[in-house]
Amino acid sequence: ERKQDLISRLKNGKNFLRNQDLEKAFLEFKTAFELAQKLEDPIEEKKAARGLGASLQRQGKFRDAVKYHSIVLEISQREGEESGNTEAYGAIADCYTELGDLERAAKYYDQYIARLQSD
Amino acid sequence: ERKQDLISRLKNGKNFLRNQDLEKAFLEFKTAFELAQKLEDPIEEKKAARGLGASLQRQGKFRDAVKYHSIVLEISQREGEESGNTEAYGAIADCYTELGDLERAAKYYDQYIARLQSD
Amino acid sequence: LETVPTIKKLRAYAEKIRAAEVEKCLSKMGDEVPKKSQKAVDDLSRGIVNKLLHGPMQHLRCDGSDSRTLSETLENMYALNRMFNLET
Amino acid sequence: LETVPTIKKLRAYAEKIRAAEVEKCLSKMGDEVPKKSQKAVDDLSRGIVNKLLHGPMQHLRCDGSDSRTLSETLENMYALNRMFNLET
Repeated sequence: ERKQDLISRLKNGKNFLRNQDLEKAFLEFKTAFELAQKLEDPIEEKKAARGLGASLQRQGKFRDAVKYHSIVLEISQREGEESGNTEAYGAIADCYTELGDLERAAKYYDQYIARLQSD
Repeated sequence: ERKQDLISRLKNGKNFLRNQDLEKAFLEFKTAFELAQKLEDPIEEKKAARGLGASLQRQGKFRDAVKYHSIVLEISQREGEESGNTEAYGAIADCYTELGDLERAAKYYDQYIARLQSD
Repeated sequence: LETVPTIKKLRAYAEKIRAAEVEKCLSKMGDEVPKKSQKAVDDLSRGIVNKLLHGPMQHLRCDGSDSRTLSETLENMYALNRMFNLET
Repeated sequence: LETVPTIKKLRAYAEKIRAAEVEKCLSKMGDEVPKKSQKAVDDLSRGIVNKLLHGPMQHLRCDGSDSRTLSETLENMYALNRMFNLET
């Protein structure tokens, strides 16, 4: 069924990411993202968005990566559930650092640091 | 059977340690230590010795604690198996620091630090 | 703002260690690790890393409003760069 | 030798975090965690902590034989005391 397909797409994406097969990883996460939206599963939707962000980031596509990492934050806000936010703030800040926008990076790092002690 | 008794003594010892019930912890670990010796089980023997060291250390009996932490190192040498050594070197150094013997503490910390990157 | 690249490098340094250790742990746990346990292990690894990094990260930020001076923040940065070999 | 107490305090600081997170993890994993998994989780937690502490710990030791000077070692110590709040 579709939930099973979603889970295995996420798993494949992770494996491709680990093996630096970034375009294949992107495609798996993209499919997972669309499946999660259809299934209205915000937790898995966030995992897919995080994977998309990571795939783009490792390809040096930092602006696009920021978009997907920001989706994690949007879903959290929409659902009132904060899982994955610490990592998303950190990743967005990493991207802005790479883009040379240290001012904006610092703001996101502050959000990241503020969450390091929470669970 | 005795192996099962050994395992549950170690577990009880840990729980007493966590609850700062240090004398009860010592007694459980002591029984576990003797059982492990009879059963010739060096891995559990080391765990018991570590527990004995920790119980004494938290009672401020640093010299006696050093003796039991050192038994971990002796068993490792005898068996040619190093598990628990990093922690034992660190704990012995902690005890010497408490005793004000910084010279000796430093030597044990050097052994500890040299093992931090290994598994 | 000079400390921002150090934050990024320290994060990357810790993440590399975390990911490697998690992979080792899951492979030791066998083939059929329940999803709940996988999540618990992942949370454990992030919990330890995040809580350990909290102090250093906080001391790399100097917002002017608190007592942390710029020069102290820079000294923290130099020390972290040395200790975690972050310059290379 | 001045740095020895800092080594002890930093170890204690990290151990407290490690033990708390391991306990949380095991309780999330349920009642019947196989011994193999318990050991894997314990190894994971020690692996992360030890590898993260390796750099700072090494830079608190100054044996005179290497290029690390006493003053640099002391600066590392001051920074660690500040960042992990170890003086209190």
